[in-house]
This record gives sequence, structure tokens and C-alpha cells, in this order.
Amino acid sequence: MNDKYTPNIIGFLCNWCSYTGADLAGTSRMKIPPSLKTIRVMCSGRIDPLFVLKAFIKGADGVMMMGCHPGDCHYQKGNYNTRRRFVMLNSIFDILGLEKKRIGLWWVSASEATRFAQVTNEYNKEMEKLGPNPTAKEIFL
Amino acid sequence: MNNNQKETKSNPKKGKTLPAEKSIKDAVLNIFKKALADNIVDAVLIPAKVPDTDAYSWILLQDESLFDIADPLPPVMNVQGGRALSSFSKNGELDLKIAALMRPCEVRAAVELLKLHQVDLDNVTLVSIDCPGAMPLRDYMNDPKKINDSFKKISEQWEISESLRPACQNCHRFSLMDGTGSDLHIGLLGENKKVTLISNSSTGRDVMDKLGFEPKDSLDKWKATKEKLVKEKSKKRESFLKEWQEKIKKTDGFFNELNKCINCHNCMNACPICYCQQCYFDSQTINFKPETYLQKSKEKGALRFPLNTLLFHVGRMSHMVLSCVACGACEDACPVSVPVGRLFSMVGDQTQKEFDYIPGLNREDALPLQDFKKDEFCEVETPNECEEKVTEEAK
Amino acid sequence: MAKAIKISKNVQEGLFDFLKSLLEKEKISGVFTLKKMDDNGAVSYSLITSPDEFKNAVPLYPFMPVNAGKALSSFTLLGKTEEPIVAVLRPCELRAFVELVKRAQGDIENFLIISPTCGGVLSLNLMGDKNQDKMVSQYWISVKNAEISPDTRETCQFCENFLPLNADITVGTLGNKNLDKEFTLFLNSPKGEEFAKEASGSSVSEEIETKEINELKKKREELREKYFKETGKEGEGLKSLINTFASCLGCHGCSHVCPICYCTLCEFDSKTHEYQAASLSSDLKKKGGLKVPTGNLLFHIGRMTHMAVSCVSCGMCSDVCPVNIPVATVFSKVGSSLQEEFKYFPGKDIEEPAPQGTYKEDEFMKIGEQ
Amino acid sequence: MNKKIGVYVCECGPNIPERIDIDKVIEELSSMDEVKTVKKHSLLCSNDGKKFLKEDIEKEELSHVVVAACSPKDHENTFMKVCEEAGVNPYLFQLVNIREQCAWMIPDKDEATSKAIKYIKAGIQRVMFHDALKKKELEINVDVLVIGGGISGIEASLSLAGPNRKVYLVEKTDALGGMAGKLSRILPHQGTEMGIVKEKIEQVKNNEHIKVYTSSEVKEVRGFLGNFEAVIKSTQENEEGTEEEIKTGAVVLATGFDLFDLKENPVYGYSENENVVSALEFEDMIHSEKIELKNGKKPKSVALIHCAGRKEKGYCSKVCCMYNLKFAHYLKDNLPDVEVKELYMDLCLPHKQDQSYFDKLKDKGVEFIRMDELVKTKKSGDKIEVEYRNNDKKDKFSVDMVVTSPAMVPSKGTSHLAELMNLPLDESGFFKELHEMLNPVATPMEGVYITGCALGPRNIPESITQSHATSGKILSSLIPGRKVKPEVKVSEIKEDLCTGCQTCLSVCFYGAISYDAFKGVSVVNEAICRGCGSCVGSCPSGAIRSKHFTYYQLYLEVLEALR
Repeated sequence: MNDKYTPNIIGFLCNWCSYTGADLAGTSRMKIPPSLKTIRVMCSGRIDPLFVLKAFIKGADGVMMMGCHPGDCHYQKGNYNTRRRFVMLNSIFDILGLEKKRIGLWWVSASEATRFAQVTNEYNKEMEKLGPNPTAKEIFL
Repeated sequence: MNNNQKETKSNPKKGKTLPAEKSIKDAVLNIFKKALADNIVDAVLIPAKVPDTDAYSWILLQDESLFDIADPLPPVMNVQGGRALSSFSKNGELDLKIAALMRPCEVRAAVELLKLHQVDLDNVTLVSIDCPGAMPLRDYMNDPKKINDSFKKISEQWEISESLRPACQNCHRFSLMDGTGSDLHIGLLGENKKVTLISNSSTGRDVMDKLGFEPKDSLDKWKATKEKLVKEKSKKRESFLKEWQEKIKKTDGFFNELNKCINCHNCMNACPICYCQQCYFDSQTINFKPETYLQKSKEKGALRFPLNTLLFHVGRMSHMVLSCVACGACEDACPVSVPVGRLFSMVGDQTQKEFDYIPGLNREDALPLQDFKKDEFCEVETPNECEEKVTEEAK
Repeated sequence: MAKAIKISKNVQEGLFDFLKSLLEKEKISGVFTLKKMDDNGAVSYSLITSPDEFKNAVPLYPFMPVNAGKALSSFTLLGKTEEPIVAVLRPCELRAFVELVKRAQGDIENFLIISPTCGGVLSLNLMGDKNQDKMVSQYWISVKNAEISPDTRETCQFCENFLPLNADITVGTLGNKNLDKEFTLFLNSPKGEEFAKEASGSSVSEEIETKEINELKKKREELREKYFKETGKEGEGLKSLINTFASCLGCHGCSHVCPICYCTLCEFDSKTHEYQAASLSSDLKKKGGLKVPTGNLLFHIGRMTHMAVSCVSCGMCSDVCPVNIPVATVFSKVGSSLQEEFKYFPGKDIEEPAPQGTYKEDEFMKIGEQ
Repeated sequence: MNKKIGVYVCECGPNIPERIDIDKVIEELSSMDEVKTVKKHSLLCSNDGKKFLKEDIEKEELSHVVVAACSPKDHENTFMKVCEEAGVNPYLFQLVNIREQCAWMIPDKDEATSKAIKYIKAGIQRVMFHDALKKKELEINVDVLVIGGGISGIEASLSLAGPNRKVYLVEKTDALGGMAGKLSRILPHQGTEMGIVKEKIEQVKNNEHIKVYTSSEVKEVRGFLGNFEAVIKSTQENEEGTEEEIKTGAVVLATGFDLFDLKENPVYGYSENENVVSALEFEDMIHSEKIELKNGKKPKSVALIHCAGRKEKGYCSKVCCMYNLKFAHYLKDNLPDVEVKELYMDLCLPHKQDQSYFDKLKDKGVEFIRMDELVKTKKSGDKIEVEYRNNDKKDKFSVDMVVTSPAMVPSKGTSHLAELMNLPLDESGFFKELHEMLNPVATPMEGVYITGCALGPRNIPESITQSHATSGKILSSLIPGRKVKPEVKVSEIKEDLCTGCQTCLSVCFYGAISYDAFKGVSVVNEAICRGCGSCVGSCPSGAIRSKHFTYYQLYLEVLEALR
């Protein structure tokens, strides 16, 4: 079981909802896949699509964007921009035939520890199924 | 003139000839394979063919198997080697030993970039190679197969073919002759089914020792063949320079050559010496209000768009032409086939002579504009003042 | 039925005379249009203010040396022109200008915009070609017959938005069999009508979208389908993308000529994305080798995230690519799907904000909730 | 590099060592040449922990500090303070969360340990590129802008205005008083005339610390607690458009309510029937003490219809029942033989005096009829026929006069103001409080408070209570001489890269970015910026940088995670 492939997943979490939700998941001792490395930003609106793209190109097997549910943004509207930017990136991946499963956006509120645990675990499983991101080994990027 | 002294400055006595039964390419690659295998270097920078495409590009390889796609002398110069080298070594310290195989003009560019602190050569062994020239990029892209074949012929017979890039047709510094600032040089000329490894610096010498290649073979044949070719090409270059100086002397001669320019700045972006992130001639410092443009137009009857074409080219010239290595990358990248490479190379040739400077020749030579001599260019001042100055200095 | 006037002259002369008279009668201060630079076929956009300089003007000459929208933006970047000016633009150039005005990169006020029903333009590297004149006359024949001229750029061949939007005056060319005897000016705005008084023509009322034009549209749409299929073969994803851009020099000419790429310094040329020597050893350990310069795909996809949704498919990027990458086709493909996604039509309405600068609370509701 | 980085791993009692092999971590990190020292401590947030940290930072003469411990939510500020005391800029510090997001979510010790190491390494990489940000102190402005000159606004102004606090009271109509000013008499004691409202208006006028703007509206408000900038625009014909810019420390929204338009629904028969009057019109009648039909006769029978607009709007307006009872009392007291019917959906008698007030009416012989829906109100002869449905049983009666009580709806300006200030509205279009129960007068915008019917139907005492609550909030936060420290992790613009496309303006919800037309670049007002970074994500040329979350700092975290 040792040589089992573990994906490398990056999570961009907004400070007010998702990161707090993640903390709560920890406090309530929920099991979160170690493959997920979280990165805190103040608002999901700060998540420049280029971060996601660059992480993907640098070989991240999965990139999760997380923010407050629409309407609950600590900065009021930030996550609406996030949503648009994600849709933008997502359809670019789609039309270019890139594995769009590898990028995703989830709304996770500060109280939704369970949801956090659920989506991260599910996503981790999905990435395990998908296997390593070809960009990690690709030379001609 | 003392250029000639320089031309013959570095003058290695002996080298190491290596067999090339299978192919020249093979023999050349073997040198690098060995260097990598013996851990003399950690990685090799070398042109390669992108699998399942006709495209060539630079790869920095560590995995031996990648030598299969490597090609020491591709038919085209996709990215100027100097740029490639600088692209990954300019930020932070390079903690790997790298051997870089480049055409002489690319090596010269690298050396110029070194002087501009845009490349880190401390851990890099620059290896130059006798260069038969390269084919125009667009021609190759239009018909890779055909160009490949004709290039094969040209490179085998070292013919100065019309189908080569203009820069290469007029290049007389295609070999080590002018003491190209490389550490090692690979001679292809002269010897048949052999390649000659020549050290050109202590680093180079050191690497050869580590490789166990003792420089004891004579270089006479290589030199003789080379000198002959250099003479030929120098003649060609002279005539090219004359022809173009004539062209430009005509009123608007220069501008007429540029009147197709569309300001895509491909030339600048392909140029190894233009290292600025933000070209001054792209920056907002040269925007004016509409009235101003309208005024300009009224003065001349018409105002051409895109604006500042001439300013861009002359300005760029003033920035880099003293370091122009005449690699022709700019002309290769021009979508409207402006002879920009020839123009710059021609102007570069003159200005560089003025300063008695050959870019990329010598790592120690300071850049002309970063250096001055008190008693130079008196002629641009009034002679007698000049006299006084010098005598004062003497006191 | 649209308001229009018929002028019984060869379209090029007719338009030439019309503009010239506007200039001579000082109805306008200048004409922004194509101008012959020399006898070896070079043309370039110019702001012509003197009638005798105007002799070299070639308003509808089938070349696009730069996207005129970008040129006009550089002209009006610091404010609107105080004096009235006529600009002869192709539909995609006009759309580009509108997009730029939206982004405060130019000002369309005081312009009289004239735009043809567009037969496309010849590939730039044919400029100065020895057969140039032959190709141009060939071009006009296919315009008459509303056919796709073989010498026009790929982008033009599959362009379906070849009827101008927001033009004050539309010059009817496509499908007009006796284009060298007569042609129609469609007057789309009061301003257009006002100026058109200077043109010696008889007022008629005609439809812009003739049968021929609709057929041409169909043909082009089919081609579009075809080209879109061919670029970036589905399924292969990354690999095909890499191969498509394999020969990219990183000259970024595509972004330099792109009218939507209005940044003075492209983020991807800035220090931000430069390679850090420190990560070399780890990268090589992972991959065994590395193409340099790196960041090729990051640049292209990244640029898409910035401008594709506003891409007007003018084709300049393909035209300037020194290594024949079908940049425009890829971007146009991505662009059109994004534009569908956001229900956004670039260059249509100056008031409509660009998708990046706005949002709706009740859109894409499913996203993020799964 | 003259960077001296110290890494401190907190065990947090048993919490972290339980799951993370701290010695392994320390061993790993000590091998990094960027790191000057790595130490562990059993509980860094404890007093001796902080003492140890401070002394060690001083001893090692560190330039940068990384603490691996709990979530930044817990102790980021604690340790930032320590750094400051130890003479290290608090922003040259990074707190790495190896408790919540490592030890506590990963059962396997090895996995947890290696992840912890990654996190800390990322922290180390990141901290090297931190800028030494400086907190600025801003003198707070204690003045208050009150929008809305109704009873709530008036009350708030009166309780706020004082020798060292100026109040700007903006009223869109030409007179103070609002709806309460239109009432004839005010519950519960029937005796009082308009008195108390008039009184209060007088007090406002005589208060030198209150500046009143009638026929004016607020055109622009931006800022945050202690530092608002507002523009007040006059709507008076003669001085149309004259503007005044003011600075205040807080904003009170007392924009009140409007009445449901009875014409919206024909069942009320309002427009086509002259003897159907709205509650306000009836108030006027009481005021002029002329309860008459249009033909001048006194009505023999009056129907008081509650809950007009309740179905349409979907909420109970809470006050109508009581003033209908008020009307009934008045009618019975002044026209002894008048027959009064009250037609209601549900009676709302929330306050202690209400029940007895209602019972008294029964004694006076007022008839109360429950309905589920008003079917129609139509003229029949000189009488008005009122048809209603109770359960599934329809019924009707005729009266001389009908008084209809329209629901309270958000005042016209509300949505515009909400947009202007980026404040949320509830589904009925009233302002939304930060929390109905726990924070009933605050808004998401620090320093902006809401009172009275701007939040939804309320009666006068409630409104006044809220105004007092609001004042309390403000008085306790806007203390003269107090300073506020605005966010320093804000956005900044590299002017040489900015193209002036103004995309950032459109994504900034605080109006913190403006456009400098002369320079042709966007400009961030650091006092207003909250540092969400939305603008950064929107800028194509990468001209905007969000301090402490710069592209490079975040990118290094990505790289470290992928290494």
C-alpha cells in the first residue's frame, strides 16, 4: 500500500469562510486527506485565475478554490467575481480539452466543517482515480 | 587596423579530434553524453526537436534518453541561444553545472548578456560549434521537409547558399576565429568524419581534462579550411555592407526599408540583447494628446500609424546596436520581412568599429558605453581644444 | 429596409472621391485610412489631413497592417479628438475599437465611422509580393461574387461577423455584381446621413443582408466549424496544445498586435513570471529535462483568461506569428465559447461592461454548490 | 542575504506532539541554510511562552520569525505583538497552522509530520518576501451623518449631538417629522396631540450641534468607522444640485418607510370610491376633527379594514391593528351612534397595554370580523359594499365609509441607498441587519447603523429604542481622541504598469479605488481599502499588488506545496 499514488492538491481558501471551516474540521477531528495543502487568502476574490493555472502547469494534480457562499462574502461581493473567473478558466480548460476535473470551485462556509471534509475527501478520491497530472512530467510546457 | 589583431587574438595551438563514423551529430552528442555521464556537468542546454512536430526548441536536459531528440545543428535558429540561457539563469543563483552548445553568434550574445548581468555563466560551460548557418524560420515552417533536405546539403558542403538566412550568408564569425567568448569549441571543418574539440578558456581546458581528452592533435587542417571560408564570407559581407550603405544613403532610404513595419516588436522580443522587460518604446512615456498627433499630421499632410515606427527602430538601435551580434533573429521573427537584421548588422558593424569593439568577443572588454577614454573622439570637438585637453592630461 | 444612397462609380473611386470631398470641403479635419507607402505594395494606416496627400489613400485595400482599432486607441488614448475625423475601418477593427473604448483606452467621439461589408484581407506576408496586384484584383472578383477569396487569411475565411456594427456608414461591397460601376452606402445614423449629403448619390432603400450575404455567412460558418475542429484535436488535450504551440518563440508578437491586449507591459513579460534559477534542480529532477524559455503555455492560456472573452477574431495574432501558429483560430475558438458562456458580444455595445468587470448574483448558481 | 529567520514550533501542550514528530520537523528545518534557529516550546501563547519567544528573538537577533502552531485565527495577533516587542516588524512574521489544518486533521503521524514540514517550509519561503508594513494611526472623526428626518432620525440626532460631536441630519422632504409627524395623536395615551414630535423637531432646530439639511439627499458615502466621506446634494429647485462634502465617523440610516399603494389592488376600491380613505387620510380627518363623508354627512357606519397589502407583501406591518383600534375609539367617543366594524386577518396586540385597549372597544360595541381575504369593496348606491371571505365562506356588508390601513413598505430611496453604500436588503426590500437577534442595528459596513422602520415595520417606541441603541453603539466606539488603525494589508498600484482600464474600479465594493484622469492610472485610497484583493485578480497587467498577499508570496507557497 506504500507505493499507492497520492495526488498533490492545492487549496486556495478564503480567510473568513473556508479557512475557518477547515479549522473547524480540524478542531472537530475530521479526517482530511493529507494530500491537500491549503493556502490562505483574504477573499476568494483574490484568487487570480493565474494562480490556479500556474499551479496546474507546475504539476499540481488538483486545485481547489474555496470561498464563502454567494451573498455571504465577508467583503460582500468578492466571490461573485471569483465565480466568473472560475467559469472563465473552466470553459477555457474545457474547450482546450484539458482535464478540467483538476480545477474546481466550492463554497464552504465557516460552519460547514462537514462539507469541507466531504468535498476534500471526495475530490481527493477523484484525483486518485484520475492519476498524476501529465504537466508534472511534461518537458515542453 | 587593430580589429585584425583581435580577430586573431585567441589562437589555440592544438585540439582533440574525435571519430565520427556514424555521424557528425552523433560524435558531437557523445561529447555531451560523456560529460553528463561523468558528472562533469549536471545538465546540457542543447537544441532539440519537439516530438511529433517539426518544431525545434531549446531543452535543458539531464535525462540521458533526451539526447535522442537533441540536434546540435538544427536547420533553424528558433530562439536565440543567448536568450534561452538568460531565461533561466538571470534570476537567482544557478546551483547546477551546465554545458551549453550554441552557435558562435549565440555564444557572443551570451557573453554580451553577461556584461549586462542578464545571465549567470559561473556554472556554465559555453560550447561553440562551427556553424554552417541556418535557414529562414518562415521558410522552414512553410515546408519543413524541403528545407530540412536543402539544409542537409548546405551544411555538409558548407555552401554559402542564397537560401540561408541573410544574416548567415553574410556572417564571417561563424567559427572560433574571432576568439568567440566560448570555453570550448567544436570544429567540424577540415577533418572528414571527425570532429575537433578545442579549448578556448581555462574552464574549457579543465573540462577537456576531466573528459580525458588531451589536446594533442594538430588543428592545421581545421584552421586552413576555416580561414579559406572566412575569407570568402568576409568578402561577401563586405559587399553586403557596401550595398546596404548605399541603399541607406538615399534620402528616406532607411525609412523606406521600414515602411512595412507594423510595430509588433517581434524583432525586439527575438533579440537576445534587448533584455528589458518593458521596452522604453512601448512605455506610456511617449503618448500625446490627439491634438498633438493631428498637428503633426497637418504639418506633413499625413501621419502614419502605428506611430513612432522610426523612433522605435532608431531608439532600439541606440540601445543595443553596439552589442548587436548579427544573429539575424530579429529578421527571422519579422512577419512582414523587413530586412531589419541586415540594417542593424550594418549599422552595428560601423559603430562597433568606431569603438574598436567586437561584441561577445571577450568577457573582459567593457561595454563601450560603460567605459571611456579621456582622449578619444577628439575629432568630434574642435581640434585645438582637443590638443589642449590632451596636453593638460599629460601634465 | 435601411436608408441608403447609391453611387454610380467604382466602389474604390467612389469612396475615395467621397472622402476627398469631405476633406476638401473641410467637413472633417482628417481621414484615417490605408495609404500606399511605396510602389512595391506596402500600405499602412495613416491619418491624412491634406487633400493632396490623400492621392495615395486606398481606403478598402485588402490588407490589415495593424488592427486600426488599436491604432485609433493609440491616437485617442489621452482623450477625444477635438476635430471631426473619418475613420475607415473593417468590422473587426471597429469592434476592437469599441472594446478599447470600453476600457478607457480610447475615445470614439467625433469620429465618423465608415465600414465595409467585409470580404476579408490578404495575409500580411503577401504584402510586397510580386503577384500582389494580381491577387488584389482576384480578391475584388470574389468580393463581387460574395465568395471566399483563397488568398485571404484563415481568420477572414471563417469570419462570420463581417457586417459592421456601430458604423455610421456601411459600404456595401459583398455580392454586388457591378461593383466597378455602382455601389451602395447604407446610412445607419443621423451623423452618417448628414455627411452622406456630400456624396453624389441617389437615395435608395436597400437591405444590407442580401441573399448572397446570407449564403456567404453559411459558407463561412461551415469553414469555421471545420477549422475549429482541426485546431486542438479533442481528447488529446495537453499534448495537442503543446504541439500546436511547440514552435512558439515567445516573441509575444501575438499580444503586441492584439487590440484587446492593451497593457503597456504584458504581465507575462514582467518579472512576475520569470523563471527562478532556484527551482531548476527540482524541476529537472522531476522531469529530466526542461524546454527553455519556459512558460509557453502559461503565456497563451493566461492571455486567454485576460482577453479571449473580448476577442474580436481580427486575426492579427496569426498574421504576425513568425512560425505560422494558428493563434487566431485557437483564440477565436476559445473566445467564441467564452462569449457564449457569458452571453457577451465583443464590440457590439459600448455601454455593455466587459465580463471581467461585472457579474450577476443569479448566474452560474450551480457552481461551487456541488 | 542578510536574512536571519527563526522558526519556533509550538507543541500546544499535548495537542501537536500527539500527531506530529516535532523533533523530526526540527531536524528537517535546521538543515535549511535560510534558517538561523529552530526551537520548540510547550505552549508559546502562554505568558512564559511569549517571554521565551521575545527573549529568543532578541538573543538570536532575528530579522524574520516563523511560528508553527495553531490557526492564525487564534494567535496571529498574539505573536505579532511579541515580534513587535522584540523589535521585529510584526509583518515580517508568519504563523503556520500545523494544529487545526495538520495535526488535528491527519491521523497518520508520518503524513501529518511531512505535511507540517511542507507548511513550515512554505512559511519560511514566504516570510523572506514579506514587506515590513507599518500600521498607520488615524485620528477618528466623531461626527455623525444621520440620513432620514423621521422620528428615528430625530431621536438619534438628539441623543448623539453634543459639545464635541456634530450631527448632520439629512431629510429628503422639505420638513422634519416623517410619518410620525403626520399622525393625529400617538398611542397609547389618546390625550397627546402631535406634541412630542413637534417638541423634538423644535429641539433639533434649536440644537447648535445639529446641522439640518431638508430637501437634500446623500449622493455619495464611502469609508469606514471613524472615517467617512459623504456628499450631500440639495434637491431644492432654486439651489438644485448644490453639493456639500462632509466628513463623519459614523452613518445612521433612518430612512423610514412608505405606505403600500392601495391602487395596486382593485379589491380595496380605493381610487374609484371617494368614501374609501386611507389610514393617513383618516388621521387628517381626526386632526381637523371633521369625520365626514364626501357629501358632508357624518358616516353612520364605518368599516376599518386591516392588513391591506399584507398578502401582497407577505408580512404583517405590526402597527396597523393598534391604530385601527385608536380610530375605533375615536369614532365611538366622537360619533356615539356610529356603527364600527373592524375587518382583520390576524389581530396583532404585542404590547402590555394593547389587550386592555382592545377589550375596552368590545365594551363600546365595535364588531370585529375575521377574514382570510378581502374579495371586493364596491359602491352600491351611496353605501359601500364590502365583501370578504372567511375560510371558504363568503360574506358581505354595507357601510358609509371605509378606512383602509395600508402595509408599511420600504421607502423609495432604500434600494438606491443600499446600492450606493453596498448594503444588503432583505427579501422585502428593507435594510438587512447584521444579525436580527444578536446585532439588530449594525450592518456589514463597520460604522454604518440602521434604526427605525428602515429595518421593517416598527411602532414609535420601538423606533426610538433603536435610535437609542444606535446612539449607544456610536457613542461607545467614536470616543473623541481615539485613534483607529486602518487595515495595512491593502492593495497598491504600480503606476508604471497601470493602463487605466479601470476594471479594478468596477470590482471594488468599497469605492476604495478611484481614477486619476491626469496620470491616467487608478489610485487606491488606503484608508478605505479592506484588502480583499478582488482588484488584484481583475487586473490584466498585474499592476495591482495586495500587500502581504503578493503574487510572489502566494506563489512560493504553491511551489513549496508541489516540491
